[in-house]
Amino acid sequence: MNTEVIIVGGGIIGCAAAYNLAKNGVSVLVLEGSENIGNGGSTRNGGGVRQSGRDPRELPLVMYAIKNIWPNLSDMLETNVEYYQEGNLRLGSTPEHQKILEGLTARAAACGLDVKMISGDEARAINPYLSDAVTCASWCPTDGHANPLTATMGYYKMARRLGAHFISDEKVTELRKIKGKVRQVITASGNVYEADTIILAAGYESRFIADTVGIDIPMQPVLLETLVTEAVAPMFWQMLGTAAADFYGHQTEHGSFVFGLNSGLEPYAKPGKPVSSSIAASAACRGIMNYFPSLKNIKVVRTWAGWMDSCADHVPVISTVDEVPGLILACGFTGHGFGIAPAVGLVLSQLAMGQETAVDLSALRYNRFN
Amino acid sequence: MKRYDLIIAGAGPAGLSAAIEAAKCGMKVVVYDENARPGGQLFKQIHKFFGSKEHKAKIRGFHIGEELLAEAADLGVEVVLNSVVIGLFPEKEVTVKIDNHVEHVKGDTILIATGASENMVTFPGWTLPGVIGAGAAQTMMNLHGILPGKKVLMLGSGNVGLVVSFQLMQAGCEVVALADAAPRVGGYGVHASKVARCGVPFYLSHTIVSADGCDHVTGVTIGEVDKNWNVIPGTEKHFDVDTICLAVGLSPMSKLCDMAGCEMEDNPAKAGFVPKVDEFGETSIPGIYAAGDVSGIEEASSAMIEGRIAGIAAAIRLGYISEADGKEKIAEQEAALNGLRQGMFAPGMRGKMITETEEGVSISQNLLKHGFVADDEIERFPGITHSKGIHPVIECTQNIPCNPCQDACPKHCIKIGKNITALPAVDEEQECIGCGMCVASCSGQAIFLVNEDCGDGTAEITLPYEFLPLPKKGDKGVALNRKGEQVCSAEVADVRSAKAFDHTSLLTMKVPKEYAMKARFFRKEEAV
Amino acid sequence: MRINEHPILGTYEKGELVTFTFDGKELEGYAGEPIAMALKDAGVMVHRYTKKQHKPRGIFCAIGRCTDCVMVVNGQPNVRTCITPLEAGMEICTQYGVTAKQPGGETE
Amino acid sequence: MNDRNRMLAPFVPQPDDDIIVCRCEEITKGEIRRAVHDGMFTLTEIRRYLRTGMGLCQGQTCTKLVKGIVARELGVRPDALEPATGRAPMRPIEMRILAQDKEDAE
Repeated sequence: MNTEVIIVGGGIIGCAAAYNLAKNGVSVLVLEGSENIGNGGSTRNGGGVRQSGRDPRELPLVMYAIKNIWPNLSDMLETNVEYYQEGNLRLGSTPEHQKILEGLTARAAACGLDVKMISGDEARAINPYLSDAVTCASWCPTDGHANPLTATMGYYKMARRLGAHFISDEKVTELRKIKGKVRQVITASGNVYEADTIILAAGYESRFIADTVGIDIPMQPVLLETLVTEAVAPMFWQMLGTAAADFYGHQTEHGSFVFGLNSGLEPYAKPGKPVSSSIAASAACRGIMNYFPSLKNIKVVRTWAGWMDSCADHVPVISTVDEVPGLILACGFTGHGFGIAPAVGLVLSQLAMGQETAVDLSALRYNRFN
Repeated sequence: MKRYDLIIAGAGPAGLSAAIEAAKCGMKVVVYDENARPGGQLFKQIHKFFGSKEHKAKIRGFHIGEELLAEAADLGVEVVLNSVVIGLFPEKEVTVKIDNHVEHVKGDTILIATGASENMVTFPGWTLPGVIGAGAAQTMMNLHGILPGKKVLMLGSGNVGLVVSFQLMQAGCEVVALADAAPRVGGYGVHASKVARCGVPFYLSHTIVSADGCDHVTGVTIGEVDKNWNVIPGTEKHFDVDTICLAVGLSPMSKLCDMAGCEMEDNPAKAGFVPKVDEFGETSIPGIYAAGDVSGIEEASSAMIEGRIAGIAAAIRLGYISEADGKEKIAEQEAALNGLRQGMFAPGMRGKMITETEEGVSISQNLLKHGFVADDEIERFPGITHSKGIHPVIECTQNIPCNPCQDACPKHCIKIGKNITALPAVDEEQECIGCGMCVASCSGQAIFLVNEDCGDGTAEITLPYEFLPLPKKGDKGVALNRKGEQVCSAEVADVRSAKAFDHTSLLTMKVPKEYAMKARFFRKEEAV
Repeated sequence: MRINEHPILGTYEKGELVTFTFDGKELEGYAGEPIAMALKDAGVMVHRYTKKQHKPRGIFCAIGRCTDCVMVVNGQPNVRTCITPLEAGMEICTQYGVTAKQPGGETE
Repeated sequence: MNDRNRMLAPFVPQPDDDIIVCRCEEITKGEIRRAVHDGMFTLTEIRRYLRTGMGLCQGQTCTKLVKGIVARELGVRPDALEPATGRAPMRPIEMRILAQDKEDAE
């Protein structure tokens, strides 16, 4: 099979890139190693579309996405991605938290972001369900959240409709250079696919695939855990986070709450199939109830876990590779790939088409670790 | 963290049986169950079970549950009710919700015995209040004493549909019809017959077209289906009902196995998504076992034996019993299990069309199509004889693993032999004393005592009777035939109840003698 | 309707007779029995109306699995009435979507 | 390998497309069939796209029904489709209870 672009990895990054390429009439093939499209972090995250708290190097991507893509994404994908731009509250209850939040706020404001420190009372004015434990918060009114499941599947649906070819259960094991240019993609089932350009967006697996053409991206798998509750009547629409980073999340349009968890033990999870820990949800519930006592009777219906590709410096690699012409890397998203995915999909298509990218990607080059 | 030798999820027949065997070997065992009462579905089973003595045959399901529970308690098994196993994590860590907190416990071995959940079918109106699962009907009437409805249509002719139809009538509901899309009755013929003779019409090859009603069910329309399961226009029939009961099969409730990481398979022979287990019930994860319906839908009797085997296997694993002794015990259980897995309804026979019994007698086609054996078919079965005077008439026409009638007769009139699935035969050489033990012992209510000619132009028929109000001697009414049609007038000649009969009364009715082999049920009728 | 005497089970063990309210109406039931049973005895068929299509739902599985019978109990939505024991003085309300408020009145 | 662009029989509306299949989330048969034609070839994808089996009961009733519909639409046997992974908690559980998980909770 011969196409112009092969995308390795059918997560939201791969699907969004495929969508943008297909829309421009580029023939594209997406190879997904697992059975399901969007099987990794794409569908296992808290759904944040945040600018606040982001590393300045990836901030331009999310600002671009929030300004130009997220507001129209539901129409574009003919899928309700449940995007709500109702602000982000990052909560704190101790002087240490205040210090952390002030640092984050100062750095983001320096990048031109509309974010500020507010008092506990101001936070409670924005979200009346907050407890008195909250003494400080950072507030970014242009942040928001969306539904990672429908956004991922929506990109997939529209890319497919526009002619992008998808094959799942087709695990890529090797890339091969032909006459100095990466050209072939070889899979575990023995199939060989060829393309002019290959985008590697396979999460942590990307590390082993890139290795076959002599490239290493320093990242490691870290477990991500999430819980979701029953649906209740709408309470608030802000995205939430904490200075201690013990939980983050929001109430969805459906009425359920989605919270990302952090028990601190995630980096030590055993390799293999991602498995929820027996204590993370309980720990998160204590943290959530401390700030939101009125959620104490809400029922948790499901927890799930996934691997994220945690990069050495916590921002992704989105880059062409000088010494491997034809290869484009898109990995190491470190658990914050969702909010920037629409912009990443766009710039990846631009890289593949040899166009100037909508956002400057020089800080996300692959060779920054050298 | 608290640690047990064996943690069992589910205090049903499999879980309790495993607990008993493990505890007998000296293991420290805890059983968690989310219900307020232990026993799983056994506590809703008020009918007598099939099998032989070692399978607890002719004992009612809920009594079996009580016996298992008492035995487990005597052996020091900790049974924790109202406790929900919410997760099974690596290192055999279990999280359990108990009261208002969550406990973390570990087991050196784990048994998952979470049972099954009911399948459902869709049709217009299937979400209306009044459309319920057959299990829901059982829960309401047999656990809580609440009538599920006044007029009920049952969908499903498997054993659950048949047994629950009978239970609905025992509780005081009217079962207006029993429908099934399949062309043949799926459950035991004897269960079908006891429902049919009460006057419930069977509609095979029929499915529900719609449930009618605005806020709740007020009626149901069924229709005949063609080979492609499409309703044939013009065959629709309407019934005024307030309840539609769905009994369309069970699926293993195996989520916990899947979460634990056990290797799973979708196995139609086991009725769904089940963990792969070896002959001891051990899953792909060493030390994690599964037994009962969770590893493949079968009868409660089989679940109990599977549980015992898993319990013994866990004891071998942890060195509480030597491998040699344990294997010997397991071999005994396997023999008992093989006994149950025989006959026309054995797991391996699913979907097979059977035309003859093991004895070479043609199967009653009327039984499969209409739920009762036709008059011209009944004579060919070995349980039917025409001796002078009182004698048993055994209308047991399919090979099922059950033999209490053979043991019940003090005069050895009834012969099944070593092969537990053989059709019972009446030995005319032996004299029947009319004690009725066979009638009360038959879990299928398929045995009658008949005196075909009392000398005065009448015949006397003694039948099992499990309804209230219990008719009294001298009550006049009508006799119903196997189809449930009124065939003649009848008078109650005797009603016997005894502890040994276990709530099955023996009702003797007098009918004109030409109805001796036709009349099979009595209904008291108010004089018109 | 209750079964007073059952041919096999005899009579049923019940807790104390208590009163509770259903949508403000006072009803009686036995303490400890599932809320759904007391409601069924009182002839209540509809436990809730669904969120999208506003369709009625009631008891379906009766063992806490299907969650169709959920209602607002003492202010808490989504309570599985088929497995939640009845207590004296409970306030039980028909659930509309996920609240006890009927749609059409004030907006949610 | 599972080619997502293989030809399916064309989508033909059926008279019972408006029947509810997932009772909790009120997802209809027609929506499920449409989703298959939109590329959702696995039960997990259907779930993520439509929310089938993601309501309060977590798919206890509809899993088998959805499986049957998707299998028919794809022209495969139902047992060829993997069900969604079992996840804790097995039953809905209040945050305040889940939060009480210390060994000395009492």
